[in-house]
Amino acid sequence: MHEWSVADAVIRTVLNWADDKKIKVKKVVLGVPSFSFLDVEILKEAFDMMKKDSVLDEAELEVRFKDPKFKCKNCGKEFSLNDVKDQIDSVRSEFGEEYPMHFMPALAPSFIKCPYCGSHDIVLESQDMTIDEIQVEENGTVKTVSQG
Amino acid sequence: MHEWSVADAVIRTVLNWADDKKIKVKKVVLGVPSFSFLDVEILKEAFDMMKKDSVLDEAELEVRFKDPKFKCKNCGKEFSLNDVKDQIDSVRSEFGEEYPMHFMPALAPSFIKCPYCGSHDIVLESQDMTIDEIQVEENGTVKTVSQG
Amino acid sequence: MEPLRQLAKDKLSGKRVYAVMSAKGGVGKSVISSLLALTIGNTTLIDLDIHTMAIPKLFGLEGKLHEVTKNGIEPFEVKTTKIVSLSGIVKDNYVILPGENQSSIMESLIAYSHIDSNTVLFDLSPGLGDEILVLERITDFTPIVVTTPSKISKRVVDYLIRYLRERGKEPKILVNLAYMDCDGKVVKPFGEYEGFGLPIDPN
Amino acid sequence: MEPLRQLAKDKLSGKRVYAVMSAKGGVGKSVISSLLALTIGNTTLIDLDIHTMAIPKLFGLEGKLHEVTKNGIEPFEVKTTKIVSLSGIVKDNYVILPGENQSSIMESLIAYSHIDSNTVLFDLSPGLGDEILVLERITDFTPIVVTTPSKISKRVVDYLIRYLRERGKEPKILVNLAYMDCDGKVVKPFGEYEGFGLPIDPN
Ligand SMILES: Nc1ncnc2c1ncn2[C@@H]1O[C@H](COP(=O)(O)OP(=O)(O)O)[C@@H](O)[C@H]1O
Ligand SMILES: Nc1ncnc2c1ncn2[C@@H]1O[C@H](COP(=O)(O)OP(=O)(O)O)[C@@H](O)[C@H]1O
Ligand SMILES: [Mg+2]
Ligand SMILES: [Mg+2]
Ligand SMILES: [Mg+2]
Ligand SMILES: [Mg+2]
Ligand code: NI
Ligand code: NI
Ligand SMILES: [Zn+2]
Ligand SMILES: [Zn+2]
Repeated sequence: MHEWSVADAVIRTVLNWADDKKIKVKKVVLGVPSFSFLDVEILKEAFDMMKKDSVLDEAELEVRFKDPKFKCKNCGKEFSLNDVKDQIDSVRSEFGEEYPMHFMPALAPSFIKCPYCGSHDIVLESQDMTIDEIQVEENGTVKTVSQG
Repeated sequence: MHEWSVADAVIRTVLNWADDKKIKVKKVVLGVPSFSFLDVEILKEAFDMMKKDSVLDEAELEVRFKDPKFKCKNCGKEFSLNDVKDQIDSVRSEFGEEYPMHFMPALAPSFIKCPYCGSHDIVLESQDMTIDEIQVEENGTVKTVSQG
Repeated sequence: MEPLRQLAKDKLSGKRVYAVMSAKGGVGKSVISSLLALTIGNTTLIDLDIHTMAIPKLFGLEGKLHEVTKNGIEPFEVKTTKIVSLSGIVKDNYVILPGENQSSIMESLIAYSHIDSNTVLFDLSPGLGDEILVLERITDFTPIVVTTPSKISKRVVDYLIRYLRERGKEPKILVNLAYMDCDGKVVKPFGEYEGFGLPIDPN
Repeated sequence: MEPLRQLAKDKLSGKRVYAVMSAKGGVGKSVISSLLALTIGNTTLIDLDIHTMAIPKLFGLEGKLHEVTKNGIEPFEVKTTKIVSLSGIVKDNYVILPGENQSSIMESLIAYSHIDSNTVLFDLSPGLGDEILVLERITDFTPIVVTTPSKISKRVVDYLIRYLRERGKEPKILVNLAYMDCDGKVVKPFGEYEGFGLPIDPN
């Protein structure tokens, strides 16, 4: 159900950015860390419900999953999501759908240990949810605005 | 005088990296944030004194200054070192040579305010001291090892 | 363009926001923020101390997980006080994190909470870091600064007071653990103070 | 390849290292680390609480700047205790920082200090964050965990104890603010405890 909050955040952010520009938003591309396991169908459903009567009225939401790279600051080794799959599965099993990293991917260091030295001193690339792209129609032309 | 500690750090790090490799180090390139105002002459003098009788015996130290980019997390604006020059000069004036950011560039947010909104909520790119390059001679050939 | 920041801002927009703060630990911030929330009534109390997570412990809510609805994280309700804490997300796990992850978690906790009271009260962790910087970039809050009478606490808390004044905020200051009743005799184990002080009260 | 990390590691190599810790603030870590340093003797006491910087305040060294020599940051000397604190770098300025800057400052303080005693004692900030993670990647330390008898403190400190045990470290636990002498009567304002407890002592 957290997906509703994510849709809300996306819409509010794009509305705030659109402000009083004379545009129609055609597409929003959202980047999410794959291990948040957001349910894309619920997310799109929520987005479609909440976007009504706004500059996002005709907008499509595209969700792109990002696999993070992990680096251990204790031993220096790098690893991928696949190397900690068992650990993540274990946490999901304990908590169910609304598991901690579903809400807050940045909590990963508290729940994941380095597969080499066991430390929690882990840095992730791409742990944040990002709006990576907005496509707008302005004066009959569709153009892409990239974001970080 | 802090430059002696910096030279010590560089030498120990390269020695640790060299370990028991059969090499001769010819050059070490050190990146430092420009606003740390390290004295390059003292730094080189200390390096030359402390490198003796090691694989760094013949090594040269090159120092490259990095101008950081600043970004305010409060208002979102970006700015350069030049935009906060007066603030930095004021701190140097208060403390003298061994001013806080000489030791710890990462202290900058405590002493610098965003020129647009006055917030201390500032992120810096390139605030760390880095060994950017090592040139080694191995089996009569000189090659460059790049670091992060 | 930051979705969580935007959502957090919107959630707090138009609310009366207070932050119970100190640069010093163990002065009674969590106890006082809990008492204030209960006293004010119809308040959402958000526990921003992401390592200590004391608020649910004070209310006997340990081990409980927050329910999540379309409206977000549903607070625990105690009388007219609505409580949100990271412990309702992580259960009884410890939260150990590098510094760079702190602000995202604080922003997320605010952004995703279901806030439908007109008053919001934050219980902050000690220190002068992201807890203050995050709050400042999201909302205009009224600071309530807690200290004890000890010289150490006063000097440390002075850092925060100076910072707040520089940012144009005049804090309300509370002195806690001010004195104790030793069989009718007033004892001040942590030092002298001026103004109104809250007693050391085992109850 | 991290120069500061390497230098910090080398500075602590072969030393007997203790860390006075707690996940909870205001339990007496700074007071106890100061007393321990004075008691042990010939000890370097490094104040890793970069926001509070309480140690110089406890020793009457406020406002003093560290001298810097070819050997690095020269500690303040009190009897046979050598004290290093960020306040000796920033003077009476507050230190407000985003979380991502914390670890660099902690590593720098250790790396650049002139450490010539065989025993090093760290006074840590509250929380479960960089203070512990930084120390762990630099040195093998003996943890001394401080709590008060209160239920809140015990539960919060339990996070740290669990974490340390998971990392293969068995902490020594000290109970502070355990009781108070009220005209010959023992009063326990913060709760019951087991084992040895340090009193609330205004002296
Ligand atoms: N007025 C008081 N009387 C007695 N005990 C108190 C009082 N205020 C706080 N305490 C106790 O002191 C400790 C620290 O309080 P807490 O609210 O957790 O401080 P902080 O949030 O500032 O770290 C807790 O054990 C708490 O129960
Ligand atoms: N045993 C004690 N008796 C009386 N006061 C104490 C005692 N231990 C600590 N204090 C006081 O309690 C407060 C918190 O102590 P401090 O050492 O700063 O805790 P921490 O470092 O854990 O935050 C300080 O004001 C200190 O003077
Ligand atoms: Mg608290
Ligand atoms: Mg902090
Ligand atoms: Mg302390
Ligand atoms: Mg911390
Ligand atoms: Ni969900
Ligand atoms: Ni210098
Ligand atoms: Zn590792
Ligand atoms: Zn700004």
